[in-house]
Amino acid sequence: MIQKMKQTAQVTNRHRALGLTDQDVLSMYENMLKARRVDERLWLLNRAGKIPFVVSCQGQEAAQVGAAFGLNRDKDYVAPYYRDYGFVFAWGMTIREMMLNNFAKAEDPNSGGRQMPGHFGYRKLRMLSHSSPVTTQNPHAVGIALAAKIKGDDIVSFVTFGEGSSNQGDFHEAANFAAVHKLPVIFMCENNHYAISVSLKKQVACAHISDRAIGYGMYGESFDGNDPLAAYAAVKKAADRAHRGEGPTLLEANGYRLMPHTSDDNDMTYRSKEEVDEAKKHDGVVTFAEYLRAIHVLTEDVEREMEERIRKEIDAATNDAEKAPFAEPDSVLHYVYEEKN
Amino acid sequence: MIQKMKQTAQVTNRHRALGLTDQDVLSMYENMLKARRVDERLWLLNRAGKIPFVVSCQGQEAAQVGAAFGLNRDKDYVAPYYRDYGFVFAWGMTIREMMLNNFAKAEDPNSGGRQMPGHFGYRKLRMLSHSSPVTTQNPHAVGIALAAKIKGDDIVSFVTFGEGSSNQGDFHEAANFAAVHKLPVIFMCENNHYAISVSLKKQVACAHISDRAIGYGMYGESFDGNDPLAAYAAVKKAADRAHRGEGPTLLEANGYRLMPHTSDDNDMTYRSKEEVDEAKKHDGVVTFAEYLRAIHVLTEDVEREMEERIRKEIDAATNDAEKAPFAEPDSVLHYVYEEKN
Amino acid sequence: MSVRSYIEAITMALDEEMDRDQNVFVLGEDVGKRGGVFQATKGLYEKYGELRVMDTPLAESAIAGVGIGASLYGLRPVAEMQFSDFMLPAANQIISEAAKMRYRSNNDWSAPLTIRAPFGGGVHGGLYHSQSMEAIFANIPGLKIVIPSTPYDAKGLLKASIRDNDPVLFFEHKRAYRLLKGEVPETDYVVPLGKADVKREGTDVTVITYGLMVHHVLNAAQRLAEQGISTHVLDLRTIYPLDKESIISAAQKTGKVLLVTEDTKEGSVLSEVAAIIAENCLFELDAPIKRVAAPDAPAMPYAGPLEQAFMVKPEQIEQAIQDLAEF
Amino acid sequence: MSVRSYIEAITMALDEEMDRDQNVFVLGEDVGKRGGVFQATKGLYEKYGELRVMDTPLAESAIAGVGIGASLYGLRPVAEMQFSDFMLPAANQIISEAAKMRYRSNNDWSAPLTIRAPFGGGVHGGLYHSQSMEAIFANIPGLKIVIPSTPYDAKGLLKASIRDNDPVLFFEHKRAYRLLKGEVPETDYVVPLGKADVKREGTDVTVITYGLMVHHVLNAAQRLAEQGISTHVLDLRTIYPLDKESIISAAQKTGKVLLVTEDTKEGSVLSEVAAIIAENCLFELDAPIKRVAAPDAPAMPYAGPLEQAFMVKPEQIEQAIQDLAEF
Ligand SMILES: Cc1ncc(C[n+]2csc(CCOP(=O)(O)OP(=O)(O)O)c2C)c(N)n1
Ligand SMILES: Cc1ncc(C[n+]2csc(CCOP(=O)(O)OP(=O)(O)O)c2C)c(N)n1
Ligand SMILES: [Mg+2]
Ligand SMILES: [Mg+2]
Repeated sequence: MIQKMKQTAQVTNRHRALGLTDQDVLSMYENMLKARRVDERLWLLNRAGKIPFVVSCQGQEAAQVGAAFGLNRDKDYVAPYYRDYGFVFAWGMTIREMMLNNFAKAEDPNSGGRQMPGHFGYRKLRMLSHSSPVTTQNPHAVGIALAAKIKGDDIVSFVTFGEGSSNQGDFHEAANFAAVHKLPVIFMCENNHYAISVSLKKQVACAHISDRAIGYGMYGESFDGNDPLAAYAAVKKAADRAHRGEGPTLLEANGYRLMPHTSDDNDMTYRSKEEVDEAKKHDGVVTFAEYLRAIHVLTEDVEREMEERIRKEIDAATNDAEKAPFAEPDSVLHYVYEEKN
Repeated sequence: MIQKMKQTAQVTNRHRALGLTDQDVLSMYENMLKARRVDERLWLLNRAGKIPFVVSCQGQEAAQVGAAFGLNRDKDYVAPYYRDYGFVFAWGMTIREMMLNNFAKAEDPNSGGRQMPGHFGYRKLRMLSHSSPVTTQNPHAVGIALAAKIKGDDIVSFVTFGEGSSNQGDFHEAANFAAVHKLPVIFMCENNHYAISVSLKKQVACAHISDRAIGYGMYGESFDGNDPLAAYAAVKKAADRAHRGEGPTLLEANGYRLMPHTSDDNDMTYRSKEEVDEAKKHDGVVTFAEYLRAIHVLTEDVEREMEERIRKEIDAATNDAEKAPFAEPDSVLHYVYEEKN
Repeated sequence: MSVRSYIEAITMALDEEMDRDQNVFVLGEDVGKRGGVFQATKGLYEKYGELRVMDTPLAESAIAGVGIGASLYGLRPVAEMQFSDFMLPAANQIISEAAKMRYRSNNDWSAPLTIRAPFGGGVHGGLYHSQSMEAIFANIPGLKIVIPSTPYDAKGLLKASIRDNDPVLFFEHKRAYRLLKGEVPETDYVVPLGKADVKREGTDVTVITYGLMVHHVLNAAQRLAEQGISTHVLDLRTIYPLDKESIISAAQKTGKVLLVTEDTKEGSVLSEVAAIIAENCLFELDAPIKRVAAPDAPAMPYAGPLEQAFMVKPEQIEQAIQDLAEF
Repeated sequence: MSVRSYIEAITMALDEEMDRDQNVFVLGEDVGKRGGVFQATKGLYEKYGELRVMDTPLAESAIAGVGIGASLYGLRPVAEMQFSDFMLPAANQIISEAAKMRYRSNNDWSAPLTIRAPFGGGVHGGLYHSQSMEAIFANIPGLKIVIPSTPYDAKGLLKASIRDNDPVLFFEHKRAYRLLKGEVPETDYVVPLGKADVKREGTDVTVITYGLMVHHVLNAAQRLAEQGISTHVLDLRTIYPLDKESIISAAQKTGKVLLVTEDTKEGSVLSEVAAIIAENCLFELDAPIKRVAAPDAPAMPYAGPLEQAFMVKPEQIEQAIQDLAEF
């Protein structure tokens, strides 16, 4: 079920109690907006024939950004999946890097244009390399946590994946391994209610993906995926548990995929416009802005400047990325194995 | 935890309320005893150098036989795993067939001596062919149920596996598939607290394997694996649910592996004799006999005759199987593909 | 008879077999309402209903394993793997289970399951939507692996695969889906499994290949004919187990053999073809057995120029034939 | 220097590497208290503790995948697959993940993971405890596959594998574990990956092989020497990617080549060896490239006589060498 943010006539400050400053929540919002505006631009570029493919984050920015803020961005290891534009921005990737990724240029830090867009990976940021076969990243995240435990390092390993993907064997094996060894892993399922065309009820028969936690003997929780504060609180709590040695947590960000699966998809063949329109009412980017406006943190000026800043950055990045060179054709032969010299 | 059968000074009849006659429970016991006595003989044959390998059912007969009685033995499809000696006897395999299997002779109906002992499979009995990689049978059982649904046949598909094996991806994928499509499958985990040398707490962090049911949105239940009546009741209930269209059930038979993993194993390298001795006190073959004696269903005469009958059958079967020919060496080239003629 | 695309031929085959035999059903990711991400099952959901055109959870091992189970019950499942790259979670079910079912049960059980999977590159798919996966499976007795190169063969081979009483991996070239068009009879016909097909008769150089490469090779042969080079083209069609006789006689035909695959070179299906020739008709060769294949790197990158650099190009094939002719 | 069994050499290598580098650790099923079902990790649990000699849940994809993750963190995991037959649930992690990690991240990440797995037949293991699995993986760029044939090589190659900065599949012949004994230095040495090794010099016939078959071939060569037949024996040692140069020069050495594997024939690693020779030194051959291998059936049955019938037998090898010598 799509949850909606509770709205009362008199909006109260919800972030202070979570230990977040006004600056924090503005920064959260800016990352969400960045992801949204970049995503929108990518669709335009795709429709204009400038990039062959888009995979979209729209509808999931709130959970992604909230989650990033709940982690230690200087220490923790993360394995974001292909929709995590909001997450990787909040984690330190620049818009320019993102555009290089989408234009598949040599300078793309994720894969130098080797992988499809959204297949993140950035060692400098302790961000694992993502591949296309879904859920393979889950055991990797567990391995990071295990390695940290062996080395005695106090870090958290964070991984995301879709609800359809939670049906892969690797989800199960990774969750169980982490639980048995009480490893500091946070599994966050971004339940957007669709796996391409297949709706939630044809993927799982449980109410929430987080219901699976009990079967692993770990803690589980579902939160409103449209609310970055809920995401922040849930991830923060899970990270605290991990640091205290209480093991892994399985979270579900309950949300909705606002766009087609990718630019190759036509979602109107399997869901209705009404359904999508209804979901848009709960769009986290919109509702969080409303909250910030209601509590006077997002003033008209701040908002205009923010939009402006982002637009300029996207323009410049797009321009840069479009002009940037592809990797040399011969480079396809490189880095199959370590190259010693 | 190893559960024990509740024993009261005044033993009351527990099977009548389950709809089982005295004849039924005697037959249950006879199947349990058959499995136990055959197993014991196999170890002797192994130690005498007559058969290279034994995989043992000891400690699990009660759950196995009780489960078989809870199903429709004329219609249902079953996918028993390698320890299910009790199950397959109750399902209609003869001691002679079992001995042919253990001696790997041509007449072995399971595989003609191609597979290791305990790798059951018997089309005539609607018993699927079992392989060594654990838990691969779970999706097969789901496929049987799906096929029956497509064909409109009202049957139940029953599958067993160990608790260690419940950590394989195939367990997860099969359970989820069955739940989403509300298929008539009974998954029965025979939790014997060890996967070779690895104890339960290093395999899973949940209390019972059946706790995993909720994550699939299916019904789950754990029962005392030493009590055939508990097994019968749980499986019968699950079968009734399946017939009513209520979908799959995940059961845990909570028991203990009394012998080493196989004849190649030395369990004293990883568990203590005390632990095994303690478990033996709850041995279902012993405790069920006590129950039957206490309610005067298993009289001394009946018991002696039963033991005698089984011993004779085992003697004859062993003799037969030992003398029976192996398959022709050239036969290794056959049945890779369908052979038309 | 009408002109159909390769993917239309696939859909026709599915439709005809489902119509003909109630036991045939389709399962996979997005095969239902969506008609498949490539539209191979388009219209079937509407026609046969959701039980026989089943959207499964996102779990390939279950798709294969549940398919195997259903096949044991007597059905003829056609499982779709959305991309062949995503078959690997099902490798254990395919190799340990489907392939060994008949053998291990001493002919008691069999698994008449067909697994369809789009493979191959040239579609901006990047590393994980472009691979040729056949070599991984082309060493597993009990499996049959089929790769059609034309719409006609696609229909006939798929129908034969579905009717076969053993498991078949059926790889469809995703670039061929809409690129290749050809005559496809509306009638019920099958193309036999296990038989290679001479797609062009020639006398100077023999090219042995399969999949989309057949198309490139035939184009090259056409161009080379104008220069007086006569190319003999053998399309393997079933790439496991191989049709040894046809391979040997094709090699003997010209004494000069070029093998072409878009898969990476080392350990590809062509290695076995070379081995068969080297074992059986070595002295009838007038030139080394040459291979044209992708480089030994994991898979083709996404960026356009890198993808191009990685792929086997028609000119490479043409050049290799020419070199052999002149050898 | 002392005489050690093949499995003792494995244990020595693990022990030395764990001692030398705190980042090396072992994970797998029953590797801890039990010391492994074959006792390859015997004593390590006691010496290094349960965090570095970790009993994992029964889940091979997790063993490989968690191993990969740990390797990304900078550790050097040595994962044990209890039998190579049971690696298949991990096929996706091995092929899609480990093998492609460096390439897909454009050299940003790498996965220095070693996966050990006992393989091979002749131990009453039946279909699923006897297989040779290497051909499935011997076409995956990014992977290295190592198969030692002697205790000396086993130790040196395993140490080299653990120190290698890319993923290595390390197959150990389970029949060799206690059958083969040989001199193994107590000192720290490595045997380089990627290099085949001439195990016997000869002039009449070249045999190229690997694993336990090396032992059988050397015995055959010994016996044939008495009849005046001189056999050149090349042990591949790394079976992917192959050492092309050594293969070519070994083939050229005698002009008569026999390839031996205990794997089933079609699509085995030897196909590529044959293809390399047929592509590079065809005209230096005086005989067809012959192969001795197991029949193209799923795997060896359990029953003694069937197992015997399935396995490659020393006499077959001897006969094949003799035939080639007389060719
Ligand atoms: C193993 C595997 N199978 C199939 C695919 C093709 N595929 C890509 S995304 C996708 C749906 C994923 O759904 P979900 O997990 O819910 O994530 P979402 O895309 O909705 O965020 C599928 C089937 C894949 N990438 N990997
Ligand atoms: C995929 C796979 N991995 C490993 C093995 C080796 N193995 C055989 S039985 C076993 C333990 C099984 O434990 P459990 O599932 O608890 O069943 P039990 O034997 O205790 O009844 C293992 C690891 C196997 N058969 N298959
Ligand atoms: Mg989704
Ligand atoms: Mg167990």
